Amino acid sequence: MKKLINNVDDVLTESLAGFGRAHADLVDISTDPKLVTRKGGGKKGKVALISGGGSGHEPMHAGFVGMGMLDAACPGEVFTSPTPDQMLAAAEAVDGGAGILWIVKNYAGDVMNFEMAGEMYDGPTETVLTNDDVAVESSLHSQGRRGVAATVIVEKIVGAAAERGDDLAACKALGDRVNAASGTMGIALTSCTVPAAGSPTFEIGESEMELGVGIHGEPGRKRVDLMKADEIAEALIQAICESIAPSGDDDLLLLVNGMGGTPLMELYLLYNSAMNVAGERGLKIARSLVGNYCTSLEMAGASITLTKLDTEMAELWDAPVHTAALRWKA
Amino acid sequence: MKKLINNVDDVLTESLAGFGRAHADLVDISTDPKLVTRKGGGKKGKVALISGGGSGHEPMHAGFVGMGMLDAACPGEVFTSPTPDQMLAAAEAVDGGAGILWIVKNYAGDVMNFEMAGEMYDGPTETVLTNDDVAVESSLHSQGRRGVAATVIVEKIVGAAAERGDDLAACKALGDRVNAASGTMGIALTSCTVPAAGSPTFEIGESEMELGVGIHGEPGRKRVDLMKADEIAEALIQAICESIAPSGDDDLLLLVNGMGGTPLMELYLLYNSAMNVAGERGLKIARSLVGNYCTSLEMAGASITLTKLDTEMAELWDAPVHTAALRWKA
Amino acid sequence: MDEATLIRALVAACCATIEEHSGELTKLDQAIGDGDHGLNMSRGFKAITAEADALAAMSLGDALKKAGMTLVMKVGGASGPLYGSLLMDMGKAASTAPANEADVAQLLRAGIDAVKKRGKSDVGAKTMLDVLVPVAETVAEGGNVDAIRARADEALEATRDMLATKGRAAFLGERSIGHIDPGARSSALLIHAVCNVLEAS
Amino acid sequence: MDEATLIRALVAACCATIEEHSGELTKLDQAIGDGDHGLNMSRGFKAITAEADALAAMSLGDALKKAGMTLVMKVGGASGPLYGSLLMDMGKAASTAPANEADVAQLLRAGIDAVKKRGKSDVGAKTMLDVLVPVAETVAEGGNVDAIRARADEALEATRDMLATKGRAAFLGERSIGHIDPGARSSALLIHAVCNVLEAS
Ligand SMILES: Nc1ncnc2c1ncn2[C@@H]1O[C@H](COP(=O)(O)OP(=O)(O)O)[C@@H](O)[C@H]1O
Ligand SMILES: Nc1ncnc2c1ncn2[C@@H]1O[C@H](COP(=O)(O)OP(=O)(O)O)[C@@H](O)[C@H]1O
Ligand SMILES: [Mg+2]
Ligand SMILES: [Mg+2]
Ligand SMILES: [Mg+2]
Ligand SMILES: [Mg+2]
Repeated sequence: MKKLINNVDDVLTESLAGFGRAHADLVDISTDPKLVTRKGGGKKGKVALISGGGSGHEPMHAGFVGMGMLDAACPGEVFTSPTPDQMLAAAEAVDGGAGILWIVKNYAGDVMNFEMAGEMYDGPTETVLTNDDVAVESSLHSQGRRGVAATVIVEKIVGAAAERGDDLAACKALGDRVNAASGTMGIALTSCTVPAAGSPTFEIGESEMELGVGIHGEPGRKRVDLMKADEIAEALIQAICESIAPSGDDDLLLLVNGMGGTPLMELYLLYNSAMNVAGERGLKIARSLVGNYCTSLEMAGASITLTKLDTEMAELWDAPVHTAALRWKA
Repeated sequence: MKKLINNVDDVLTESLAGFGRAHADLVDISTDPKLVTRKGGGKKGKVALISGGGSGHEPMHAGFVGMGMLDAACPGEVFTSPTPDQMLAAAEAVDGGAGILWIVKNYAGDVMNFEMAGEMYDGPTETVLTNDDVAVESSLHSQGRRGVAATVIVEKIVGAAAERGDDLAACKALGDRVNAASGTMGIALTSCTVPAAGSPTFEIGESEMELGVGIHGEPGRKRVDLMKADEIAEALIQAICESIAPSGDDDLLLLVNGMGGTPLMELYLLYNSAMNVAGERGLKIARSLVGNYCTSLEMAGASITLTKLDTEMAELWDAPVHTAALRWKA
Repeated sequence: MDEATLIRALVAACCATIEEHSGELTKLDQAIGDGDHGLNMSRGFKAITAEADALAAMSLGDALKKAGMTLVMKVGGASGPLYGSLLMDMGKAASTAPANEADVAQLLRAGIDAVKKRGKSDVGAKTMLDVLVPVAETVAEGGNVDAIRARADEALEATRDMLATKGRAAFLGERSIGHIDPGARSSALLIHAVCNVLEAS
Repeated sequence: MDEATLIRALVAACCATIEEHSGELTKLDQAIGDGDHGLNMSRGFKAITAEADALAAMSLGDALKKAGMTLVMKVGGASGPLYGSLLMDMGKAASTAPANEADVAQLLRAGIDAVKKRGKSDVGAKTMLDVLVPVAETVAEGGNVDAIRARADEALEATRDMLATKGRAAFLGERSIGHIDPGARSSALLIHAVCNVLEAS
């Protein structure tokens, strides 16, 4: 295992400390329990947005704490849901009196831990559960679909709504709407290695790729021969369209997201392929984002997300944001 | 070779096209000759900053075209200097009548091609040659040191100076000053693969790393056993300090730069190590930047850069910038 | 064995087996999950070890509740809330120390109900429940420690051919078949450890 | 062979040898450079092939100048400006077609001077000059094609033990020793190709 680390046990603490020091103007951090909160704490009268999940998906979520997005992020161990004590401490730190909105990716562990935190927290809370990954048919099992890259879009759009003063119910409803309007599917060319595990999560041949991979290196739809970028874009967009069924009139947000080990050059190339596929299908790409936002450690690969934006969602997407990983008009 | 591409021959064109489409609000692109220019072309009366170099270092340089930074970027083939026709076309597209400043990394190919372009261009031009890589002792050979990640800092600071109206001589002098105040050294954990070559540029064992690697996978100081992040930070900062000799009074800019295949989690961890080392040495880190800015395709690894900022440089660093890869206060 | 000695022995045995098999649990979880089950369990049981003195000073019921809360707060993932709920609700049901097999069976049932509720799941989904539920049956039937251990092993092995419909393994669909479930394995390990302690006492 | 036929033959032979050895040049450049020399040369000579008709319609001098400019504009890297300057300045020196060995030697010298100037380098730095300069000497001494080819091969082999002080290989310091220089190899290939054409004509 080749990583820029000291000891396997300290990866998370040291990385978090580095994040806190690099962005001391934006966030405060705590290492016990592990927590990233917006500088200055809760904003009075504003719904507080708290997300979290296993680490290894950076910049998600800590990179999205700041003006116009999250109020706090709870980083779990690598690929492991955080614990309720983190969520409770986050809630106490950023509660502005208008309620807490948990933004949770749909994994059994995350759901249960946030659920326990919600039960323990003394104050109004709501949860937006993201489940945008169209790779796994929900009919196959009762766990439902996984939450992946569209979580970033939910956090941005709902973050802007909270910032302008929307109440808890409105934020929750908007988050559900954005999630329902989104579909994502990803592929992996290589595996990732959980530091503490020390060996790759899965084996994959030199001419294979995993179609529909999860953001923890979980298998997806199937193991296939390496595909060209154009074919990948076609396969992913096809699967997404089957789920969210966009029409030619919809304003779409296209996110081409890197898994961590794929360089920008390839992401822009895949974005170009995706734009071509969108064009052929008569889809209207109104907003775009290309980069590493919801990653899987050093895995090589990418995902494509499409979100059908209504006018309000588009406005909120465009609204100012100032976080470590997403910043505009501020 | 596992990459998100279609055909090896089209990598550059398609990636460039994707970049242009994703950032159509910021840049115009041309594919023959290959060129990225600031939206709207040259700004009358402003010194035009043009950089360029081999591709594979994204976001450098195209990602830095925009307000407060570059006016144009000339992307060469992967790891190959661009050609004079690109530079001439760039100059024609963005010349605002106040002269052209070429920002060139010190590689024989880049130097010669920009030199030929300068000789052919009909108008005042100056060149800032960056050579911040302290890995290779310049005494060993007459090529001088390589230009690496500090190029980003030169482009940002001189970009802000040009934006506020500094003339060609002032921009050139400032660029030289920033370069002289900077030192960088990097390490690699894995090799990169040039798409057209199809196989890794160098072989490296499971427990080895390359200390002082170049951004084209060129060897550096020596092949050593894998080091811990703390040891890496110490070794790199030691080498940089030997070159730029910062005092405890200097305001330093610390850039922890990823080589492309290393996830953000590790970069922040290395940043934390670097901050600890800086602290032990009594160095004052006044500004920080952590991320993938000057990469080497999908190579795993990182570099550390320190720049001694004077008051003017710090102000210009903080000035608004709006490019694809660096954006603040705009 | 008095209650304090028993609690100490249980803590020691459970923590030891988790520590010893942590690599194996991680490997199992790499095959059909995300490769952290060994680390999760080890983190949780190390935290329990750290509070062994405090636990030994409590009643069995309070010790179970406290240990459960520790798992909830330290483990994360799916196994944290699930094992945490198991112990916490066992503790709640153990207001008095269990006197016989029927008491133990009732405890276990209470804990298992909490797991089912928290995990919105039941037997047949290829999870820890596929070991815990059969074992509780054997306990209720008055089976001795040998019978309990045998039932746990059998039940564990039976998860191999199941299709996962809960937890991360569910995302694999058909591909989850052919591997035993990591949580079922950790449950079997814990049951063995508990049986060994009871046998020695 | 008239001038047009000669130009066509030279273009064909040079392009063919570069195409054939492009993989080898890349491998050599991977060892002590950045692994693109084969691609760079191949890109440049493909562009020259594409304009073979136009070149054949020109005088040798103009054809050299045009081919040189094509290399400058298409190759990039270090080899583009260097081979480009070599050909352009050979072309400038060839206002009239070379009549004898002395003319050819003088052409070569002009081109080599341009390379030295552009590259701020000279023999001994482990570059293409370490083949071009000795070859020019043999030409000036009136050596026949066999002698020229032999000298090129010898000179190429001699770059193996040199310490690079120019170009990317210079960054390797001592580690550049033990590998022949990619640019020296491409120069040797081109010289062989030219010799083969002259021999056949
Ligand atoms: N809904 C559920 N009900 C019961 N057990 C579950 C459920 N989801 C997961 N499990 C159990 O948890 C185990 C995985 O735990 P662990 O790997 O620690 O957490 P995670 O799946 O979050 O990474 C599975 O092997 C399974 O036995
Ligand atoms: N300053 C120089 N003078 C002469 N030849 C040089 C010089 N720099 C490089 N070369 C030649 O160029 C070759 C490398 O060319 P190439 O790989 O195409 O360009 P780059 O080094 O930019 O990648 C070297 O092997 C060497 O022969
Ligand atoms: Mg997990
Ligand atoms: Mg090159
Ligand atoms: Mg797991
Ligand atoms: Mg080269």
